[in-house]
Amino acid sequence: MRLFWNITLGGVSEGLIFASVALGLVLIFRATNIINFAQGAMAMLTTFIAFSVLGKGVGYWPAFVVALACGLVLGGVVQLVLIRPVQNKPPLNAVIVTFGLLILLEGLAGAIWGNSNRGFPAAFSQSGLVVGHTSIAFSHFDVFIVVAVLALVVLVALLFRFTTLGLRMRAAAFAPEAARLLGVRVSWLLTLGWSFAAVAGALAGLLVAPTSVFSPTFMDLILVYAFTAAVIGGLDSPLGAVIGGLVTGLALAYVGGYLGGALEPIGALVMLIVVLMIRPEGLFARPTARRV
Amino acid sequence: MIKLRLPGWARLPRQPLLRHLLFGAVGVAFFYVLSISLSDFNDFQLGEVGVYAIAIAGLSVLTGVNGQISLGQGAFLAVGAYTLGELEVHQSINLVLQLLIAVAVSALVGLIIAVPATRLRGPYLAGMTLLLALALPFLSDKYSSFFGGDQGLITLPPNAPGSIDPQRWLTWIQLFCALLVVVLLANVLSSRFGRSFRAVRDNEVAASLAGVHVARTKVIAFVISSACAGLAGALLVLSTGVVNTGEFPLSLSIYLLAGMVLGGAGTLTGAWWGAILVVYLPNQWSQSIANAFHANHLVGANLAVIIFGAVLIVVMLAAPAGVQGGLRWLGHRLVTVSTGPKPAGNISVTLQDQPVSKQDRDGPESDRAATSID
Amino acid sequence: MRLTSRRRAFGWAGRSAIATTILAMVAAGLGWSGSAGAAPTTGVTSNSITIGATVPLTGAAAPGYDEIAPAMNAVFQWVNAHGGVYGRKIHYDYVDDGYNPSNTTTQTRKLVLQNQIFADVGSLGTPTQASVQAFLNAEKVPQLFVESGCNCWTNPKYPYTTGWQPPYTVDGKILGLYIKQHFAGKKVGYLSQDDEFGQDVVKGLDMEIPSSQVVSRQTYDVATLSGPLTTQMSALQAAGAQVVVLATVPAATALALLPAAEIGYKPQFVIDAVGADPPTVGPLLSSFTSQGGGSSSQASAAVGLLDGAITNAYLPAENDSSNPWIAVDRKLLQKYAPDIWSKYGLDGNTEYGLALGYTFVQALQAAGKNLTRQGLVNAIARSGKKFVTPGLVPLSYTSNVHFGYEGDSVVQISPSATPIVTPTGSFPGETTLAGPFVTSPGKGPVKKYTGKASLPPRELSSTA
Amino acid sequence: MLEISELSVSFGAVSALKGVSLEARQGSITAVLGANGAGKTTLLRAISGLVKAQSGSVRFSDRELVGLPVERIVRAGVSHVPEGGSVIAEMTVAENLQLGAVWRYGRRDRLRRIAEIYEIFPALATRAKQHASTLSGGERQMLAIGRALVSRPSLLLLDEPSLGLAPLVTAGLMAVLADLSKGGDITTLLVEQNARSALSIASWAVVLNLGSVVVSDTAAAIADDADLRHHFLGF
Repeated sequence: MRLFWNITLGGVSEGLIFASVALGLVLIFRATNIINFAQGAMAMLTTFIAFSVLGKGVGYWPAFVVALACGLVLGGVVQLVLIRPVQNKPPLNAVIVTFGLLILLEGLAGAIWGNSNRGFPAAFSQSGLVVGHTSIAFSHFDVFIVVAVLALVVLVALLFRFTTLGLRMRAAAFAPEAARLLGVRVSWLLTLGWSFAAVAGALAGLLVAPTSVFSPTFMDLILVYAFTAAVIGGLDSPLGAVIGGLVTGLALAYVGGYLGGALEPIGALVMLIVVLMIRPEGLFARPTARRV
Repeated sequence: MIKLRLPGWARLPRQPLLRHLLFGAVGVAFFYVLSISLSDFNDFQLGEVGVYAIAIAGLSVLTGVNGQISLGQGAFLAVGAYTLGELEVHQSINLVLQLLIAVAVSALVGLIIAVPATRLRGPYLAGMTLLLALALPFLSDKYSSFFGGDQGLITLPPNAPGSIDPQRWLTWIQLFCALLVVVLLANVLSSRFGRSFRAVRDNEVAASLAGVHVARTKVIAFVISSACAGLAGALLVLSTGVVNTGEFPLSLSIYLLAGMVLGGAGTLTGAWWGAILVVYLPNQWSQSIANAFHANHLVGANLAVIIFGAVLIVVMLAAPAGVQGGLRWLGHRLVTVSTGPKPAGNISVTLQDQPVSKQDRDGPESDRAATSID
Repeated sequence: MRLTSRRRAFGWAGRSAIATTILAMVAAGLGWSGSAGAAPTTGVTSNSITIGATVPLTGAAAPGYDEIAPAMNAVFQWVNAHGGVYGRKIHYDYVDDGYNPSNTTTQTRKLVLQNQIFADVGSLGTPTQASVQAFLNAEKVPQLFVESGCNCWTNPKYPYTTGWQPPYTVDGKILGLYIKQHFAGKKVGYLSQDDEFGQDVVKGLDMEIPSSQVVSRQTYDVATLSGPLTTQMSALQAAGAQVVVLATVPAATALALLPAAEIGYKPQFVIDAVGADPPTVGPLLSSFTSQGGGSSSQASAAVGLLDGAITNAYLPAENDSSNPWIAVDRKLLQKYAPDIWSKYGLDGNTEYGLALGYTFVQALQAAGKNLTRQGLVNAIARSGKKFVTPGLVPLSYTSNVHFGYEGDSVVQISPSATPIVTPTGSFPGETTLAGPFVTSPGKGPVKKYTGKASLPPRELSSTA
Repeated sequence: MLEISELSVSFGAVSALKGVSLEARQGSITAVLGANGAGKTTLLRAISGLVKAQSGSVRFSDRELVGLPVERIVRAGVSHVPEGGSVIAEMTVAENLQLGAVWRYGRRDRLRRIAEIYEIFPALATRAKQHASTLSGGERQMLAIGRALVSRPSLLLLDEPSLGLAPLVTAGLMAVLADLSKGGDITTLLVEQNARSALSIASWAVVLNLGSVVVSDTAAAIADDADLRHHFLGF
């Protein structure tokens, strides 16, 4: 029983990690209808910047803030320089540009910081919480991950549901031309959407790095599973991203725990296919607009 | 796949068939001369270009012509490769038969995957195929005694007739298969199947109103694509000499997709450009440029990666229709005087969920070129 | 991605007679610059030898392993600065394959067919090198000192292929024997990488440890290694394993130790040498102890998780300054690979590269001045056992055995040992528990090695 | 007062508008008529800045609009309801309406304005919380027009509002438009294929053909010109 709970808790913390990256993907998809395959690489870059800042001897939290601020700038710059030119081109072009960016950023990080594996400090202790007299597979840092991811989801929900900025961002995403005719500064909002998503990504990087092995490629697999999570949840639903992340994390943990580690990706694939068979647009897909 | 294609063959107009065969024959002559004049290494790479051209041409039919974005082409290369590997280990049969079986098995796996996959909309299909490319090779890790584990299954190059160098013979086989596939695909695309593929891509509702069976059309495109990938995988491992999991990483699928788009999505000529880019850009050209900077080796290796990434981005920004689109644009500039429609470019694939009507108004679709191998 | 890189200092006396004789040949060759009259050999001229390798310099397998080839090159730079081997300077052309066998095939063909290398030396990885084994042998190009402990490097079909580090099964047998002897009756659990490396280590363990003692066998797949191995460690804990063997790469070692600490699971860890180098694993554990407000400089404290772990080693410990090989290693790196030295210092990976470099120079020496590919392969079979290298046991090359070291010592990572200091931090050193032992990867028994370790040749220690 | 003079637009080699000039009095409804491809839609898109004019000028309330970005033109009081209405199907009716006034009003004024719109189109009020995708064609058109009105525009550009609507619905819509212009604050440019109903509420009309103005006269005069009706208006 203890094994079951530890596997479950391990799956939950892994799932929230996926969710944190999936949220960024969802934000960008909502804002610009693009899947940002460089989302993980951008997070990697901001985390490396935080790593450099930490190395200068400033504390953890200043470095944390620096990473988020760099995300804000990075997201905006990427959108302005790379994404805007392909925004109204065939969607495959954006796919290739984001993959190109992924490759480019990993090369840059390798050239600047080296390809070596590192450890990255966690915001809080990673020793497990003690329940009764045993440590469980859920640490203080895992609690922080839960709080951070949930806070992010709530913020995103508030933004989209209750602010006019969110309203305009959605309009800019769903119907750019109609939005412009209503006085919405679409191009600026698309940039802002990428900035917000990159901040979410920077946060994800800071959450992932301590639980993983920190190197220029540390987000690659996370991105694949996060994309899986976003697809399961429904690509434009922030809540779906969290649920999708948890589902993915738990599925991987149970498959790995009871069937063997090598079957994890197959297990994830089977689960994804089953979910999409039942709900082709993910669990939390919104009522689909007519597509003509 | 063969069964599905035959009706199309029967109705082929004589004209395109003859034209495509003519192109094929010219291709055979061209590659023969090229191959015998190249050094051993360049000849080996020429064979690789042929192999990747097959995989990309298949992907181009699926993604460029039919509008389904697949990030999992590499998985089907693995299926074809392992099929050939198992045949080499357990049976000694003729190469042609081996290749046909590899094609059949990957088409079958493609069919199994296609049934759920083709129900999905753009980005959802992309997500599923991406995970497929990651997950499928793990079967060979899990069942390593059957699939050969890390050491993999050994494949032997086919016996060459007479005194021909076996390596060169293999290159010819690879190139011949590539030309054959391109001619076959060109015919498929100029048949009613090709028209259905494009109709479904442009507008599924309109296509179904026009009597196209949308689901079946998508499945057929998927199966054709995976069959091509299977053939490419089988031919690839003949030249690497071994089949193992590491040969089919996620990045292979990404490179194939990038090659397809950079070459010119939806065009069969573009598949050749794409194959050249996949073979030379990441490992050769980027490395050469990086070497010119005389960086130390660790930075130099990363510099090559940086250059590769930058080239992907720059080409996509500068020539959104890829190499083939760019060449065609140049051709139009040279030949016609500003009255013709704009060159190829719009690939209406539905990764983005935006209204299609806008696209329709903005630019003329010029996918007619896709039907020929000009 | 699964090479071993370790050592253990141990009685430094003799074998010096052979050592000096053979290594004197280096000196003899240093000033020698006449051209041999033999038929030209590909990649060899009167004053140069071009060799190549494919290694991961980028991508997920690059961390750590990208230090090996540059470290090896430091040895060649030293040789070149001292006149070369028989007057021939060594040009080492190592290229990136990103640990992808398709790239390896292409890059290896390029090296052989276009760059005209004489031999492929020190290429890394089992799947990568397995995919060019047939090609290199068909072209009769020596595939020397493959950086992998696969049993497949000894294969009569492939006479031009030679391994170097101990086969993983040998690692497993020696660790297994130690566990059988010192942890009798304790429950044992495994966590192994689900590939050749992990399976071979387990095979060796199982030859020694009674199966009734093994209570849990966990695996993970390196290609999907993205987060802590909580599931596996929880399962081992639930099975009550008191001794846990890790057949893991360094990243996976860290991702196993972290969740174990999280759930308060403290078995006796026994870690295969592949994933136990403290300077490599240590920094990965830093996240455990350094929390908000902490910084990466606390890395060293975190290595505590490694304290007491038992592992195996076939090269001297990096922390053993009294070992003459270690002193030579440091000087060589500092002078001939300054960028590597300043970034990584002497860690398990650079030490591995240097030792491999010494081995190749020895092989060139033994092949004589009329250098041919066949001659080089013959020379390794003929005199490989006598090569002077830092290994704790001698190389075991014969015409039938293409494994290098077939043995290692059992050591313990200990906070009380002299720390290993590198530019990335200070890490615990090790003390020897038992050994060194030798054994074959097959059924043979594990025997204690009673010979002496060799000393570096005087030329090397004085001129480096 | 809207003054358009010598406005030209071309797409590559194709000229869509060839020096179009027209004037519309403050508070009037001007019908823009013509066959498919005559350039009606392009005229509206050029006014609102969605397409760039090659030459010519559009002056509204003494401001030159040519060259301004769409968002600025909107802020000059121009509301453009494109063909099909382009309501945002993924949003609720209320959200669509909010969006129409976000640039102009704060929360309180916005809600008051929306309440006024609900008075004009009571059907929308009952569906406020529903997604726009659930609306009928006529309701969508009302929503689009309502959304354009929330910001109190002084120039309303309507592109084929009757497209695809049943005759009865069209008639209702035209009545609402006629009502709106009675206040005299809104100048309306009404592009219609359905010339008969457009002329029924317009005071002035222009007929376009192949990008040029064929005739420009009072609505009544054009409705009476049988020849013109036959050649260009199809009724």
